[in-house]
Amino acid sequence: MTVLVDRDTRVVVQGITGHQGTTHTRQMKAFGTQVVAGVTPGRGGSEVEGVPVFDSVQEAVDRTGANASCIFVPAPWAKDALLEAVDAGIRLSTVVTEHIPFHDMLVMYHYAKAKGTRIIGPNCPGIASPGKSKVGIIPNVVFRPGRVGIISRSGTLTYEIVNGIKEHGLGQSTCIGLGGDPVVGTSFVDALPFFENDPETDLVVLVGEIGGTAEEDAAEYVKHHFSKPVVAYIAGRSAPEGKRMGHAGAIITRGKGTAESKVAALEQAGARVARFPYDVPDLVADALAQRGRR
Amino acid sequence: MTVLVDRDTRVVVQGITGHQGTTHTRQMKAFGTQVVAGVTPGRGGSEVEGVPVFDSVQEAVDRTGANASCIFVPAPWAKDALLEAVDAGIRLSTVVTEHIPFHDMLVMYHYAKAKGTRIIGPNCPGIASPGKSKVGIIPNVVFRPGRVGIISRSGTLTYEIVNGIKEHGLGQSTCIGLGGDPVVGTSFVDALPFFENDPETDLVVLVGEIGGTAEEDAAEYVKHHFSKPVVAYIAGRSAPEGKRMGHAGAIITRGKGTAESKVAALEQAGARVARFPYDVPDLVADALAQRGRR
Amino acid sequence: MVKLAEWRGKEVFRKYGVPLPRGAVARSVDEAESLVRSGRVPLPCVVKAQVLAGGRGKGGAVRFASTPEEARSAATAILGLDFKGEKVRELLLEEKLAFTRELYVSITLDRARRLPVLMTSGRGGVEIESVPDAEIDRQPIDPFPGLAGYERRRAAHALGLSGDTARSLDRILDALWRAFQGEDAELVEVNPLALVDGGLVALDAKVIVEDDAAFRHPEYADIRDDRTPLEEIAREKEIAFVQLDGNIGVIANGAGLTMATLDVLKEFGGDPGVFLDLGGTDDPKKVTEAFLLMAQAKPRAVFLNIFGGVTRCDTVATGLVQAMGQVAPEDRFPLVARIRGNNEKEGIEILRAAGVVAVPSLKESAQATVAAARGAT
Amino acid sequence: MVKLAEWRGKEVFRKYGVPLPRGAVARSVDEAESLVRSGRVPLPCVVKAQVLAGGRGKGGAVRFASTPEEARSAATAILGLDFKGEKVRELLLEEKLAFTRELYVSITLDRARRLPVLMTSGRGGVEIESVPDAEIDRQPIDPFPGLAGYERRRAAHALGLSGDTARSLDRILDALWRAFQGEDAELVEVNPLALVDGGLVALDAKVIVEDDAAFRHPEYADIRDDRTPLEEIAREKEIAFVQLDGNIGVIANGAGLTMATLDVLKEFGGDPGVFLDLGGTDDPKKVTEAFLLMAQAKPRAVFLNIFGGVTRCDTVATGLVQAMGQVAPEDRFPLVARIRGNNEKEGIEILRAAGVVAVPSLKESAQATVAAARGAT
Repeated sequence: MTVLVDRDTRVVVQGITGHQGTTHTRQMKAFGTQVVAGVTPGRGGSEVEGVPVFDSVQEAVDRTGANASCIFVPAPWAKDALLEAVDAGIRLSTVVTEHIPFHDMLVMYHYAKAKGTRIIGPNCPGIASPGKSKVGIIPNVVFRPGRVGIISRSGTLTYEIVNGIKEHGLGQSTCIGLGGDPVVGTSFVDALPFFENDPETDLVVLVGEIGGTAEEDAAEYVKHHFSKPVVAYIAGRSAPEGKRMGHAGAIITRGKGTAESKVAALEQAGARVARFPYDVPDLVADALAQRGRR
Repeated sequence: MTVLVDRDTRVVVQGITGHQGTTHTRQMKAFGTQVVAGVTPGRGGSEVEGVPVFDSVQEAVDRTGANASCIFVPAPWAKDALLEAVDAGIRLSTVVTEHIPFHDMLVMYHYAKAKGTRIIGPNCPGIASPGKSKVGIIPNVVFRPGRVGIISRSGTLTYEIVNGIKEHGLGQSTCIGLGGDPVVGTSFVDALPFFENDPETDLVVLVGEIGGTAEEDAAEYVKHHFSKPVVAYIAGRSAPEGKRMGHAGAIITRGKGTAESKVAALEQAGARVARFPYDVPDLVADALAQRGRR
Repeated sequence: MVKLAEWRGKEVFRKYGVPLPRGAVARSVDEAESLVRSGRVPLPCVVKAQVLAGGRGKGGAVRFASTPEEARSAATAILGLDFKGEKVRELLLEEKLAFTRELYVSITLDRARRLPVLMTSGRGGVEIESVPDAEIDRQPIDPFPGLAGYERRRAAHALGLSGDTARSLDRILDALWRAFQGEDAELVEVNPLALVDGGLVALDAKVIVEDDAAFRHPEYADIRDDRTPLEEIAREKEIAFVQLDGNIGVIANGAGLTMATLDVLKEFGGDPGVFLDLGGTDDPKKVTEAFLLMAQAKPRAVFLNIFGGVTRCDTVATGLVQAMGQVAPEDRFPLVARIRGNNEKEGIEILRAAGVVAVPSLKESAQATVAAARGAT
Repeated sequence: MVKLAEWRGKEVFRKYGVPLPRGAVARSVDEAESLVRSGRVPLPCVVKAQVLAGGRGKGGAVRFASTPEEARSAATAILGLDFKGEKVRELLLEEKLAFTRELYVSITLDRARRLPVLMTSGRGGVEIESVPDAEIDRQPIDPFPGLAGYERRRAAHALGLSGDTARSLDRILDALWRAFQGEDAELVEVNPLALVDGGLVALDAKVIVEDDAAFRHPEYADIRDDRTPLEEIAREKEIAFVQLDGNIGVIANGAGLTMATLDVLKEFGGDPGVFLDLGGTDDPKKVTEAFLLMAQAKPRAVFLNIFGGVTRCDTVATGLVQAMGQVAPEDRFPLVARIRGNNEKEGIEILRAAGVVAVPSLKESAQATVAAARGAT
């Protein structure tokens, strides 16, 4: 395993019989992911996209050796779905579901952490490593195997940037979409060490946005513990205070969480910060060229 | 450290200004324990038995480097006292307090476990290692340094047996009183590995009683994982079903938890089971002699 | 361990939302009849003695009635009955429901795992002890985050329930979990949980709440448990006191030592009648109280077994001699004492001076006690 | 993010046991006067506008009264006031209490630690943002086991409270913690928590509950937040829609992409007026709804920025063209589209055929939008 997923990742899709669950099961399979099981209580015994459906995650694990899950279960039941995954011994769970109350997520996060399950998300596109595996919903078309790592709080903006990297003739090692909620299972600081230790990653792109201090914390980490070049982009420079900009976590509260603060911290930590999303690929190429020259 | 405590154990007494707290602070000091601090909220700045008193455990830890605590706080506040110790980074906490609701103890146990704090008790005499340290209330007079380990669910009965070992001319390495409650922080099975790995222990005495399956579980552990001789005594052969025999945990419920079952399991695991408490020292001496001959 | 009577257990169930048959409590025959006549309890109904012992059905403490007259005669037959040593003072009258299945559901403590455990079985309506282990589904419950939805679904699945019935079980299990925590319960048990036309209904309720959590539950302070009157007094005085079938009283300090003392007595032919654990106390008032309580149990002989660790044996002996003086002459009993530990010689001398047989050996003193109990016959 | 008005926040406080001044809500001048005359609100009293914006005191939205006549005239002055864009429709009248200290207490989320955090300060009565960090005590709260007693004691100690006042704070903090969890709150804040003769009293209440937990709280469904009317409609339709100060509407899919699009527009001199995130939807009905909502905001130009990952650009384009046809002629606006991803060429052709400026470059299309907005002036 390089960054969290590899060819041995065996995915169970929780909520596989819903529209999203079914669509992305197909997409994950097309990506090359081993989707080994689906779970929808009461639908055990059926099949979706050629994948066997079980009534419980435990059953799915026992019968198929699933070790990762992708959760599409609606918000009111998402906490329960995650607890079920944790108790069944799932090691990595991507929670795609949005609008999960953060009080639920606090329970999910601390329970999963205590039991050793890593959560990506919620309200996130998940993780993908081209040529290996995808647990989530990032479009297959934006990928091509390469050596650029991406960690992002955003969804479509990530696709846009990852796609830009591809169109620039480069490729990606692993891309993680952390999700746009105030409480996420995996933060920039949690994800960076995986890329630091990943021999297949030469450089990391951080895509941040307003709200919270995750980017400032990442800058602090980069400054002291990260040896690879970092390119960053922060969305929301024009956002006003006190308005949630689409993501539950994207809000400037009481003067905290502005784009300026994040950009300044990252630049101070030595990251190249793009002014526009379409500038990211050039900065990546430059940084890689410079690194190559050293 | 041999078994949980040693000369570097630095004890903070929680509830030091109460009668029990003060008495046993004096006794612990007389044993040779480094009692470095006491805590009673609102009484910070005073002194008890020459020990400085603080308002909070965190303060006691910061100022004195305490790493173990002994809790005498009354039952309604005992849970809080333990949480405070855990959050202040205390690694070992003996909870002497009795009558703590088991619902509280469930929270205490799982919280402490998650944070890496070991609880002995509640409703227990604690731990003592003669010549090293004592965190609890086992009378000093029963001890003399030696190579017999004792693990017991009982209080006074333990003193009696430990004293018998002394009067027989033998000595003790470490004695742990687990406590008589249904939910204990440290069980026989938790304690046995410490003695297995302790180079200063040649033999272990288990003192059990009716209720639960802790002795049966210990027997299972001894059978498969314990290489030293074991002598055991089980109290409560004459106890009827459905009556709590003094300890909250000492009750035969629905035919489960009888002395017969425990004696049989221990004998089957190769332990020498004493019929009377006063027979224990002879069995210990025999077992040690036999071991010496091998 | 405070066992709630069925009707009181059902009050708890109602509070947390467990479905129940319509019913009410009666404390007299007239009240029973009028509950039925007024329609508060629909007919046909069941009339149940509110006692704590099991086996009410076989024991004639549960009867059925189709008319107000029958309800009256059922109440007449049951009220005042001596059921396994307990006098019937209360009745629960409930509508009699037709059911197609009887399930078993409970939450209790799994001591070994240190976790609450949910137990379910399709074999309800009989004592759970008689159900083979393979037919009981057990799920440990992590108190954080509590009984999860998927665990409730699993229980429904194990019971072969689906659709509305599964959803009904889901709500019942959630309610029982909240009751288990909210009431500081040792046990919440529904046996049987019956499948009736409208869904699942708790036909019986067994709730045991924890003594040690009494400080959070003043509402249970008035409950008389299945303790003897002396045990009840001991409980109020916070003395660990258990009445047994024999005639020798045992006073010791520490539960383990007290139990071991009973065992030794029995081994030498004695018949222990009272277990009294002084605990860690050396407060002379407490010792006196305990001693007088023991006297009320009218033992033929009393065996005092003290190990003085931190406390001094002479102090304890002095307290005991004072207590002995307060026992009424007609209630006096032979006392054999075995005292070990701090200042044991001084303690033994004090006791001997007061006419007490005092020896340091547990074996000899046990034998002396058994002899004293026989001599007193 | 549902902000509760002060009186409603205080209802929450009352439910959990936070001490409050005696008071009541009035929706008319007569009602205000009669509350005082009837003694339900003791004199002297304070009359407060129930608006969500801060700075009421300085803004004349809080007045004092010592007689019923003064209460009436205070109510007359405040009711109907336009306070920072919000019309005053409700008043809270409360007894005026003399206090010796003003404290600050709140519980909110610490995103970085992923834990709730208790914040306390001895500098209450002013906006907490203006208090130096060193004068604020912060304690993270582990949701399991919850706010511990020793943490509450620590808070009292940090505030220099002792005795009865410390115990009063202890109960208030416990109540606030239960409110934070029980109401799915983002923030519970008491500022000031005043030290009066009888103890501590919450003079103000700020409670923000979480939108996403609405499924557990039907009781908050009727609350109108400080959203604009269009934002309110968008919320009901579950569309992420934010009104800003400018005149260019932005429709994009995904919050990050939408924000980035605003940023790019601004960079090229544009002035974004609406943020509309289509999200992951490709449901034509949803797209139409969103489009018509945008039309109601009367933008001078709209920039559509779509990245088609899983969804196909031609499908989205077809949906958009249909939606355009439903906008009333007087509400029409110049539309610039930038479409990338699956089937982008087909999508661009469909849009161009409908008269939309469609380019694949974000830069060029942003510039075109800014020009269109200027042209439309």
